[in-house]
Order: sequence, then C-alpha cells, then structure tokens
Amino acid sequence: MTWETTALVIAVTAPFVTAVLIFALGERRDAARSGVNLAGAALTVAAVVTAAGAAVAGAPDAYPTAGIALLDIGFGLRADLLGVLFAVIAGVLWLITTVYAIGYMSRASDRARFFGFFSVCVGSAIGIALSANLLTFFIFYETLTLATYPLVVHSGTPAALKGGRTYLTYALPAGGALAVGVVWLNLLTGPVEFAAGGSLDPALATTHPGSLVAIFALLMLGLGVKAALFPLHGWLPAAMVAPAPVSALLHAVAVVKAGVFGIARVVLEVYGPLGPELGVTQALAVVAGFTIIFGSVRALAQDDFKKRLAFSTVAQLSYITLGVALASPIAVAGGIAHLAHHAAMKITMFFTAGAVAEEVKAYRVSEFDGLGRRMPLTMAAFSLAAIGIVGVPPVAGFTSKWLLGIGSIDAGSGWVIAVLGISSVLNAAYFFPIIHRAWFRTPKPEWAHGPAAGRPEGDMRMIVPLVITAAIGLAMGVFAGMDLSPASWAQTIAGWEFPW
Amino acid sequence: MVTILPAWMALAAALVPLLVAAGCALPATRDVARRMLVFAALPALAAAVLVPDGTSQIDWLFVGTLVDFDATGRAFLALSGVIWTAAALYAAAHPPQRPTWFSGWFALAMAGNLALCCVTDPASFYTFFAMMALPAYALVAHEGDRSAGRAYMAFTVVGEALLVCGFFVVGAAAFGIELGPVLGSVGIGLLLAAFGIKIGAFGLHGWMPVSYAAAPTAAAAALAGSMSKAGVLGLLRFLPGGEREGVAFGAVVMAFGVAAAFYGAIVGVMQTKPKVVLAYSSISQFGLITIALGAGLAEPVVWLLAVTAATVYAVHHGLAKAALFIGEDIAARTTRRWPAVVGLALPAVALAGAPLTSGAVAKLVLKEATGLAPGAWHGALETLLPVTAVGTTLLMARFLYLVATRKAPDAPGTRATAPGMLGAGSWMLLLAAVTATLWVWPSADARYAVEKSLTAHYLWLAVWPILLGCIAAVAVWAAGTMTRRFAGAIPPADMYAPVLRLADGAAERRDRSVRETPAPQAVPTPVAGRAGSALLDRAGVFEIGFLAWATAASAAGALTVLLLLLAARG
Amino acid sequence: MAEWIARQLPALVVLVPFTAAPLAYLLGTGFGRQIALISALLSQPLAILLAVTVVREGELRYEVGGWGGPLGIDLVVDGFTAVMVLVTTVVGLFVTVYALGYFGNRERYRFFWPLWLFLWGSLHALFLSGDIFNLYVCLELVSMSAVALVGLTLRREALVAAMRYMLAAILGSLFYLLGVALIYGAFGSVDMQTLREVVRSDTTGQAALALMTVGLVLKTALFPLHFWLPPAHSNAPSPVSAVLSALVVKGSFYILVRLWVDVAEPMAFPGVSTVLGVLGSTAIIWGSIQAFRQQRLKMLVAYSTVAQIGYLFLLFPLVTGGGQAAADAWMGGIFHAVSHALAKSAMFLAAGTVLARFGHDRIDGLGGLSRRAPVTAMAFGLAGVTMMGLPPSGGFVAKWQMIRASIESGEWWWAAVVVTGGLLAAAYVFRVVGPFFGREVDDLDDADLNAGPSPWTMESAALVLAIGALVLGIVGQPLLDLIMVSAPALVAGVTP
Amino acid sequence: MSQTDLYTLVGSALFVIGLYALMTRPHLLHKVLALNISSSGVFFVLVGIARRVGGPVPDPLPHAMVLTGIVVTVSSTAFALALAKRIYTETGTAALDAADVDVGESLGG
Repeated sequence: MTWETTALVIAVTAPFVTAVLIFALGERRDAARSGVNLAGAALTVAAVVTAAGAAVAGAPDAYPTAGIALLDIGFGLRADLLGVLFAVIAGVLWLITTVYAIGYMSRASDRARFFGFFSVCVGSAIGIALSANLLTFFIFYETLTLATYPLVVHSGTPAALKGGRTYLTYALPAGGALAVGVVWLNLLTGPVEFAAGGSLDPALATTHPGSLVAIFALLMLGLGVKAALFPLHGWLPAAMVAPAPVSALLHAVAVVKAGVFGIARVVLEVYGPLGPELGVTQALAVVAGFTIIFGSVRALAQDDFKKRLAFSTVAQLSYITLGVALASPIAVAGGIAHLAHHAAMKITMFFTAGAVAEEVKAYRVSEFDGLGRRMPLTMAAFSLAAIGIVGVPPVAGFTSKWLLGIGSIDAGSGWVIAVLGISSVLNAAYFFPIIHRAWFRTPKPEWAHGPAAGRPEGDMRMIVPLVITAAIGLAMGVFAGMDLSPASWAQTIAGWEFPW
Repeated sequence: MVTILPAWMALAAALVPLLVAAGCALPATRDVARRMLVFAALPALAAAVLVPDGTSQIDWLFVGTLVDFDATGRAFLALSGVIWTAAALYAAAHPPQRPTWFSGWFALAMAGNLALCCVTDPASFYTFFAMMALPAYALVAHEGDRSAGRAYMAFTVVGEALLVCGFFVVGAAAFGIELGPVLGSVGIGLLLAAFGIKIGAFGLHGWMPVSYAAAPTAAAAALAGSMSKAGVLGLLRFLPGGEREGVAFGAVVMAFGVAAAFYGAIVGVMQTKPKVVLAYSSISQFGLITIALGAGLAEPVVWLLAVTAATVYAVHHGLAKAALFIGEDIAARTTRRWPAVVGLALPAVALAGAPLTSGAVAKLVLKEATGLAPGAWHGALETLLPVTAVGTTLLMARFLYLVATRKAPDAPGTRATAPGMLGAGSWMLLLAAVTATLWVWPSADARYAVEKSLTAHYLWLAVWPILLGCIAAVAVWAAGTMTRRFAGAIPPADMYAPVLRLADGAAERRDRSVRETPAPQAVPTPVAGRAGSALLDRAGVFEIGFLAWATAASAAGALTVLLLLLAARG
Repeated sequence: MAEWIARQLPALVVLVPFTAAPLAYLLGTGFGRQIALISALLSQPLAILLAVTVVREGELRYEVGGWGGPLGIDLVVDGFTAVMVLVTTVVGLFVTVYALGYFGNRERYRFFWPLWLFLWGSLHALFLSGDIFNLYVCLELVSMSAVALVGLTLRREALVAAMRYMLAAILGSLFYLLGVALIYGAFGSVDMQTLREVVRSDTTGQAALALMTVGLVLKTALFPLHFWLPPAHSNAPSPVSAVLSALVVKGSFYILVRLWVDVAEPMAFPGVSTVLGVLGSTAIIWGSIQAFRQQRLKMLVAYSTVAQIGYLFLLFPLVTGGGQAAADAWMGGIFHAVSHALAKSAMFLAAGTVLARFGHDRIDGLGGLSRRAPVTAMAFGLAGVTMMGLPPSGGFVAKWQMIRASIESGEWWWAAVVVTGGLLAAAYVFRVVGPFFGREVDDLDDADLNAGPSPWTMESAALVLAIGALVLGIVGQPLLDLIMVSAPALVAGVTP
Repeated sequence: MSQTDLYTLVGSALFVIGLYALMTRPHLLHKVLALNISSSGVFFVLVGIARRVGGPVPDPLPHAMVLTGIVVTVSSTAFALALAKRIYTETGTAALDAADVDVGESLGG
C-alpha cells in the first residue's frame, strides 16, 4: 500500500471512525468530543489533500486506488481528479462547519447524536466522491440518505419529524430506482467502473438503445432527488427544519452535491459519448434549465429566509446538472466548477441564517431591516455570497456562469444563454432585497448602534467560519485563473472527460 | 523609469480606490480612508498619462485578464480620473449624510469604473462594469429615494444580465468557437441593449432622469460624467465595428440615436427640475454618440473614425455634464446666484457646440463620421444634426432658467451659503478641463479637428443652431403661457412613470402585509391521511380473518389442492 | 488432536449444544447460565472451522456411528449448511449473552437454558441432516423446544400463543411426514443424495413434494399461513422471539430449499415456483402493511418477519430457469436469510430491552428513545437499515442479487416487488425510528426513573448484531463465496 | 387396488379427517386428538408402504420410521395436553380462536 493509497483509505474512513468515537464519548464530554471531531476533520482534510495531490500529479491510469471484492463489481475507492475535487470541498468545509457547529450547538441538546451523524454524513459524502464504481457510489449514497435523517429531524418537533418524513418519502424511492438502474446497467455491460470519457461500450448504443435510455432515466430519477431536479425537489425546502449547520454543510454541500456529483459521474464517466448520441443528456439539460427558472421563481415568494435559500439551492444545483449535460468541455468545466463555487457561497448563506437566528432571532427576510448595522461582518459575508450566487463578479458564481454560458454556445445550445440571463435577473430579484433590507433600511432602534458595546456581533465560532467561507468564495472567483483554482481544476477534468 | 511600468501596474493603480473602499468598511481605518478618497483616482490619472501603449496578460486573475492600454482606453481613463477626482472633492466639500458609508460605495464604484478602462477581455470588463454599476445603487439611493433606487437597480440588473449574455457570445468567439449568423446577431443585439441601458438609449433610459435627480450631486456628477460613459467604452470595445456582422445593425442604431437625440430634447425642456433637465440632455447627447456608432457599424470603413468621434464626444460631454451638475448644486447652495449661473453657461454652451469650445470640436468629429454614413442616412443626418444642436441649446436655456429662477434655500443657515474652497476647486477643475482638454489632446486627429473647427465654415455651422435656439428660447419665455402649459406635463420618468408607480405600490403593499402578518406557526399534521388510515383499518379487519383457524385451514387446504393439481398436471 | 477435531467437526457442532442442554437442566439456573455461555463460545470456533473446511475441501459427509445409509444417520455439510450453521452460532452467542442479562438469575426462567441449548442443537442437526426423515425428526425437535420457550413465562397470552404455534407446527410436520412416506414409497429411499439420483418426473413424487411443501410453508409462516407467527413471536420472551424469527423459521425454509433446488431439480416445475413466488410477494406487501399498523413494537417486528419471509420465497421462481440468474437468486435468497437473521434478532433484542426497561412497548410511547437509551435506539435503527435493504447492509446485497436475478431472467416484476417491499419496510421502520428522535413522552420518563439503565450486555448484544447485519453488505463477499460451495447443480452451472 | 394403495387411501382419509377437526373444533382437547388422528393416518401410509418391496419380509425401514413417529407424537401429545391444562387453569377455558390473539406483553416478575 503506497502512501497515497493509505491517504485515500484514511480519507474515507476517518469520518466514520470519528463518528464512532463521538457516539462512544456520549453526551456530556463536550471538550473531548469537540477535540475528537476537530482532529478527525483535520485528519480527513490532510488525507484528502494528500490523495488530491497524488491525483493531480497522476494521469488516469496512475490514480491511487483501493478496494475489496464485493458482488461482481467490487467495493472500490479511487482518487481521481473529479472525485478529489468534491472530496476536498466536503473535507475542508466539514472542518469549518465543525467549528461553526460547536458554537451553534453549544446550548442545544443531543450533541453527541448530532455530531456523530454529522460525521457519518461527511464520511459518506467523501466516500461518494472517491468511489471507483457505481456499486460503491450507491452504497455511500444511500448511507448518506440515512445518516441525514437524524439530522433533519434533530430538533424533534412535529414539524421536524414531518420534514424528515418528506425527506424520506423522496429519498428512499429514489434509492430504489437508482438500485434497479445500477443493477440493470451492470447486467447489460458488466461491472461499471467510472472512467474519464465514459465506460460504456459504444456498440451498445445500437444494440440496446432502449435499455440504455431506461437505465439513464432510472439513474436520473435516483440522483435527481438529491440534485433537487424538478419535480423531485420538494424535500429540500421541507428539510430546512434542520439545524443551521446541517442546512449549511448538507443541504448546500454534501447531500445535494452528492446528487449532482452522481449525475456528473453517470453522464461523463459512464455514458460518455453515448449520452448525446441517445439524446438523453439533451433531455436532462432541458429539465435542468426548467429547474433553474422554476427554483428561482419559487424563491422569490419565500419570506422564510432558509426556504428562500433552499429554493435558491434548487435552482443553483441545476446549473451544475446543466453544465454536465451539455456536451462541451467548457460547459462541463463550468458545471464542475460550480460544484465548488456554489458550495462556498451557499454554505456562507446558511451559516448566516444560523448566526442571525441565534443572535437576533430573526428567521424571516422581512425581519432583516437594518440587520447590517447589528451584524456587519455576518451580513457583509452574506452579501458577498449572495451577489456571487446572482453571478456578479468577481465572486466565484460568475466564473462558473461564464464557463457555462460560453460552453452552451460551444455545445450548440444557445437557448441556455436565455436561461442564464433570466435566472440572473431572478436571482437578483430574490437576493438583492435581502441585501437592501440589511444595509439600506432603517434598523430597529436597538440595532441602530451595532452590537452591544465591547461585545462581538455573535458567537465568534460562528462568525469566523462564515467570514472564511465568504472569503473562499471571493478568492475562488478572483483567482479563478490560478492553476489549482476550482475553475482551472474543472477545466483540466473536463479536458480528460472529452477525449471524444 | 515610467516606460518599464507593466500595464498591470496601471490596473493596480486603478484599483487603489478599492483599498479606500476597504478602509471605509473597517472601523479602525475609517476616518483616514475617507480623507484619502480625493486622492484615490490620482494614480489612475497618472497611469493614463504615463503608461505607454501595450498589452499584458494576467493569467491568474479572474478567468485570465487582458490589460490593454490604447488611445481609447487612455481617453476614458483620463476622463474618469478627472471626474471622479472632482466629484470626490465636491463630496469632501459638502459631505452627504453618513459620509463614511457614502465614501465606501463611492470608492468601490470608482474602482470599477477606472479599472474597466484598462481591460479589454469581456470577463474582466464585465467584472469591473459590475463593480461600478451595482455599488452605484447605494449612491443613487443615498438620500433615501427608494423609488429612484428601485428603478436604477432594476435597469442595472437587467442590463447586467443582458450584458453577460452578450459577453457569452463575445467570449465564445474569443475561444475560437464558430458562431452561426443567428447567434452572432443575437450577441450584438444583447450588447447594444445592455450598454444601451447604461447610456440611456431611447426606450432604455427609464432609470436615468430619476437617478440623476435622486443622487447626491457628487454621485450624480460621477454617474453622468463618467459611469455612463463606460457604456460607450463597452460599445467601442466589443461591437464588431469594421466587420461585416455589424452592418445590419447600423441603420437601427442610427435610428435609435436620432430618436434619443430628439426625444431627450423635447421631453427635457418640459421638465421642472434642473437635474432632470440635465439627465434628458444626457439622453439626447448619448443619442448623438449613438448615431456616430451606428454610422460606423453601417459602413465598416468608417468605424475607426466613429470610434474617435465617440471618444472625443464622450470626453467632452462627460466633463461638461459633470461641471453642470456641480455648478447646479453650487448655485442652489448660494444666495448670490449670478456668478454660478455665469459659470454654468460655459459648459452649457460647450454642450451646444459653441465655437472655441470642446463642443465645437466634438461635433465636428462627429459630423466627419456621420458624413460617411451610407445611402440616405448621409443626407438625413446632415440635416438633423444641426437641429439637435438647436434642441441642446433649448435644453441648456431651460436649465439655466431653472437654476437662475429657483427659490432660495429655505433655511440658509443649514446649508453653506458659499461654495467654499473645496467645492469651488472641484468646479474650477472641471471648468478648466472643459475649456482646455481638447486643446491639449495629445493626438494628431484631435489637433487636426481643432484647427478645422476654427475655419469659417465650421464656425458658422456651430453658431447658427445656437442662435436659432436662443431665439426660440427667448420666444418661448416671452410667450409665458407655453411655458406654463408644458412645464411638468411629462413626469421625470416619462414613459416609465406608470411602471415605476406600480412597482412602488407593490413594494409598499408587500411591506405593509409583512408588517401585519404574524410569523407562521408550525401546524402538526397526522401521520397518515384520512383515506390512508381508513385503508389501514380495513387491512386490520382482513388480518383478523387470516388469524382465524378456519381461514388458515381453508388456505392450507386450498394450497394443498393447488399444488397437487399442479403436480398432477406436471 | 487438531486433526481429530477437524474430522469430527460435523458431529461436534451438533454435540456441543446437545451435551450442554441436559447438563444445564441438571445443574440448575446458576450453572445453566455458565454452561450455555461456554457452549456458545465453544461453538464459535467449531462453526468457523466447519465453514473454512467446507471452503477448502468442498462437501463433507459424516456417518454417525459409522453406520452409513440407509439405516444410519448421515451428516452432510455443503456451503448452504455451513452458512446456516455459522449464522445460527453467531446469533446464538449474542442471544445467549443477552439472555444472561435479560433473565438474570431468576429461578422461574431456569428452563430457558436447557431448552435454548436443545433448540440450538436441533437447528444444527437439522441443517446437517442428510436424509429427509431425519429432517422430520429435527423439525419436530426444533418445534417442541421452540413451543416450550414461547410459553416460558406461563403468562396467559404466551401460553395461548404457544398452543397455537404448537398445533400449527405439528400439523406442518405431519404434512411433511406424509410426503416423506410417499417419497419412500415411490423411490425407496430417504437419503437426499440417493434421491437426487433416482427422483424422476413422477406423479407420486410430485404429490409428495406438494404435501411436504404445504407443511413447510405452514411452518415457515408464509402468507396466508402466517396466522400463528405474530402472536407466538411477539409474546415470547424477547431472546426467544429473536431466535424464533431469526433462526427457527429458517429451519423449515432450509428444508424447502433443499427439496426444491437440491433434491427435486429434475422435477422442478414452474407452476409451484410461481405459486410460491406470488405468495412470497403477497407476504412482503401484506406483512409490511400489517407491521405498519401495529401499536406495539414487538408485534410490529413480528409482522416484519412475516414480510421478510416473503423475500425468501422469491428464490423459487428466480432459481427455476437455471443459469446465472439461478446462481444470483440462490446467493440472494440465502444471503437474505443470513442478514435477516442478524438484523431481526437485533430488533427483537432491542425491543426486549425497551420492554424490560420501560415496562411497555407501545410505539407511541417511545418518543425520545434516542436520548433515553441511545444504544438500543441505534441498534434498532441499524437493524432497520437491513430490513429496508439499504446499503451498506446485508439486506442490500441480498436484494441486489434478487433484482439482478429478476432482470437476468427477464421476470422484472420480482424486482418491482423487491423494491416496493424495501419502501414499505422503510415506512414501518421509520414509523418507529422517527419518534426516537422526537420529544420525550411523559410515561417514558417515569418508567425510566423506576427501572434504571439496562445491563450493557443486553444493549451491546443487540447493537453488535445490528452492526453485523450492516457491515455484511461490505464484507459479505466471503459469505457469498461460501454459499456457492458445492451448490446444487441447478445453481452451480455458472459461478460469478 | 393393491394393499398399499388401500392403506394409502385410508391413511390419507384419516389425515384429512384430522385436519378438518383440527380446524373446526375450537376445544383444545379436540384439536390435540385431531392431530393424533392425522398422525395415525400418516403412520397408516407408512406401514402400507413397507409392503412395496414384495416378498414375505416387509421393508423394516418404514416400521422404524413409524416407531420414531409414534415416539414423537406421544411426547408432543403429552406436551400439548400439559399446555392445554395450563391454559385452562390460566384462562378458565380450553378453547382457542382468533379472538385469543392478544398482542400485549409485559414481562412478569
């Protein structure tokens, strides 16, 4: 076992081990739990970065791999460029979210349960990222589904339990569809390994076109729920009953990104050129385009802050799907880059939601008047993230939109430009009013003079993380041209994906 | 020493205001940063003068940035530098309420505006364009006019969206992607619409009058003098001038230009607020620039001339308009108004194109460009352009009239009665620039145009429309009824007024409903719906049946018989 | 020594619990507990060695007392047998550990230990039996000790349930025995290896098989003959419930599979397979619906068994066509039996902990359990994952193989049943698990104050079993390989 | 009709009669007796089968099976009777039907 392979295995197992330790430590040992959690997260990040280094240095046939026999496919891990990108996002943001969550949960109950399942979720997400084949992917994908449930219902209120039920009502049937699709595909073609440029035999397009289309539909049905594709998106706003760190890491990064990441794997690394040939990716692009507009329109009408963010997520995720579905390396780069960009920006916004709810008990957009005065750092970070989502440069959201727009022309799908343009206007229409309220409206009298004297604007364990993620979002846009920026990384990946 | 400055050092200089903006945001550096605001544009100004022509690529910045210094960019950078400096001086002289807050946004918009003059790749241009346009919202809305702010933001957001879509096409072309004829035209159309919003093109100008009127004077000067000129620069940089794709658009663009030139003049003279009159004057003047660009599009060989014309005209108009805005405010602040009105007359006649002013030269260059317009346009423009000068004269007369006859400030104690050193300095700087710029313009074209403008033919061409305008103005003034009947007949937002009213009403209603609606309460719902639980109950009844011995026996018997039958058949 | 043990392994596996049983009876409660534990621990290496030996050497035959057929008793071990012995041993160990805490030293439960050891030995004997008459005897031994265990508490409901169970079990055995008689009449042998060679498409043979099938279906509680299972499994003491649901129903299922897939292959006729498959499907749906509407936890778990048994019967239609589909169905069905054994015992043990600690198992009274008894809640939840067949659980691997087999054989509707069943399982599992994360219900608090924490052995026994069922999905490949060792010809045609 | 067939038929008839009684008679004693009748039927079949080898000496194996079966039946009957008696003491009745299915459990003691 080489050093890189060890890192690969550690990257996937460390969060699970952390979870077990957290469960074992129990409810009362806060300091020990926090220590274990942070150490586990740090170790994971180190391992992921090591594996990423190996992936960046290696060519497709030199990626670190590990695995054991299971069924006819095998349980396999592989650190390839696409995978480590997602793993790095999940790992780094986990570390940051852990700090945030320690602050956020400091007065909450059931902390051991919370942090334990949280770690399981992250482990699953990293497992999803580093899966070498569809079976392994599916295993982690469903683990993620299950481990998320206790977090969604964490508060234990009837509303939370209802949100959890809604979540499962969507996620579990999707898992079933995915399972059937994966089995069927394996039967049709033999074990399906992910491979840049697609792993299916091109001859299948002529011998089994019907089956391939049906399998694609099943897989998209399964992945589309987490990716919140219309009409499978209904769980995401319902899941907003979860605590803020959950919404932040899971509903902005790990869970939903697992869906779109899966779509990327299937479209790029399983179907490859067969997708456009069978016409399935075009259909997917249309669905994604519709979801973008739909999610944005729904977001407009939400007064509940987290719900507005949730519908924004619905729309933004489809940018990724759309990029992946357009048969152009530039568009694919845009979609994959957005995986990272949206993560940083949306996590900042959900952090904000949590910090604001904790500090001033404001949950609705209409309660935000003058909040910028009361929580300047928080709202500044939020504003930065929000304009990024809208697609205002130099925040990272623009970079992905830029690649997507050019890529859509490259792919010959000029209609996408209209979608992007309309979406930008709609995004502005639902985010700018929040910024406007926070900075340009008369604050409540008690907010007018900022945070109370000598006191920061909130628990610094919550404020610092959100400032950092906002800065990351900005930096990813400003330095998009640098070698290891997500945008450049995504372009390298897209280059590998299109040998055809 | 100066020559070895790489171009991106100039870009950095343009971004110095960004540091000032950051400084304004941090409590510790707030006061220092605010005082540095007046110097923020100076490095860019220096760069405009000192940095040699050249291109350099900054790969790591954004998606790869192309910094390019050429005559056009330099002209706009210099213009912006002067105007922002003057505006900052004026803001220092008469600070708006919450000065630090204002300064921060002011500096941010300044950074975007200065930087966009230095870059030529679409992504970076868009970045700085947004960095300029969006923070300007804070400037427009600074005095609390929500309606104007909303109009500005709505137009800006739509403009940004159109622009980014247009830039996708431009960017794709830069990637070497083949555009079909349709997509290429769509791209040009998008760019025209997007930049058209920024320059208040006919039909897309709805934000301009209300915003200019709502913004504090320093901001209005920057907006009218410099920020809207970024739209012109964008058109110059990204329209496919000199190429075949643009030809089809030439006529449309010229038509829009003519429409704006006349529309601005006609609606402008009916206004009752000086700043709104200035805004309509801008709409009209941008119409002229648009005509030149249209001519350049329609006739590819004219493009370079059109670029020069647009540049010269933009510089001239920017300086004059900024001077008018600041002078208007100075006049409003003082009780002894006549010196100010006299001072205002200088940029006013310059705008009208009076001989020996920058306006005369600018109009000459413009005429040179439009004179080469194809076909019937050539003749039509020959006739129409002098008429627009009459319109401008009327507008300026109306403006000066309004300034001169405005009531004195209600409480003189609350506002400065004299402009003060800084404010006066700001204005003087602009007036000097208006007077001198074209005479010191460092290019052979400009010197040629200046000399040409002094020939008798052109002097007469410049003078007669002004004379005609003055006579018309005096006539209108004398027939007071006309003034009374038409003054204020059209609201500042003209055709957009109903839309803005609707938007204001909707916003008001939303706010009220939010205030009155209590927070939603979570309502627990039953585990299964009523129909579901009825079905479940039915299933329970059945199951009791299955648990009975008789049922079990029958089932066992039936199964036996079934299997035996199957066995017999097999 | 080692070599001797290796040769005597099949006998030792049966003998250890059978020896321990009377000892535990004779020596009384205190020693009974220790004897059971020793026997359980001793069985572990034996079962593992047995499996290892089978993997190395293929099918083992052991002639008891050196007699050999037709009069002597032969013990036969192939992959299927080894797997069943292994899972019985592992589940048995943790049930024993759990029972140590659950029954404590209480005198009134002294018969648990001998009866349980007796049941354990009978199960091993059943799995190892090489002839169909011996299977009858073992079946009866299993039934009798199981019935006695159900009635162990002497409570009214338990006694009635035990009686119901007993009558059904004896009836099933008689059906079976009648079939054995007809088989012997037709072919003159009860030895399965002999029968495999002489059995032919013969009406009497098929009629015999039909009768045996009815009896075994009755004993396995396949819908609609499940009438005895829910009361018996829910009213038995929880360790007994665990054994019944996890292992005892698998005994009769084991015989059914042996008969149909192994012995009677030439007579396999699609009609019966389809009937069994349809009944299995109905069981999945019906059992899940009934589980969903139960008010009590153990009743829910019992109906879950009714549903899960349905999956086992999907093996028959899927295996019929032979080829790769048959191999996949074979692995899937048996793997399901294994993972269900682990998970279901974990569920019943967890339910027992709840019952012992809070004095009731009303589902609507379990709110906030994850705070009150986190380990137990976790055990139940993880076991639920296997019930739903979600990865990484063993149930997932089983369902994967079943879906595979149904697509391979072109009979995709079985896949639809499998998926639907998983979703229904999710509905009833989350009906219980959801409120675990909810707010506490008052009466739970009060009972908690009275009862105090449960012994850690009980809580962790359930948890370990649940985790076992869960990780089976990732590390289960050796078990899948073991299942295929000396597999019947019908399914061994192709090896994956 | 051979002797074996006769035995088989009679045995089967007994089996069905027992089955019928088991299902229809609620009283536990009846049910236990019904099972005994059924098992007698099965033994009949087995004993009849012993003739199938022909010749003067019947096949001993079925006899051994019947003997084993009787042992099993006797012991299970004894157990069932004991259980029935216990049920009678606990509930005051010895009948059994669906109504008896009660799902409560509380661990006594």
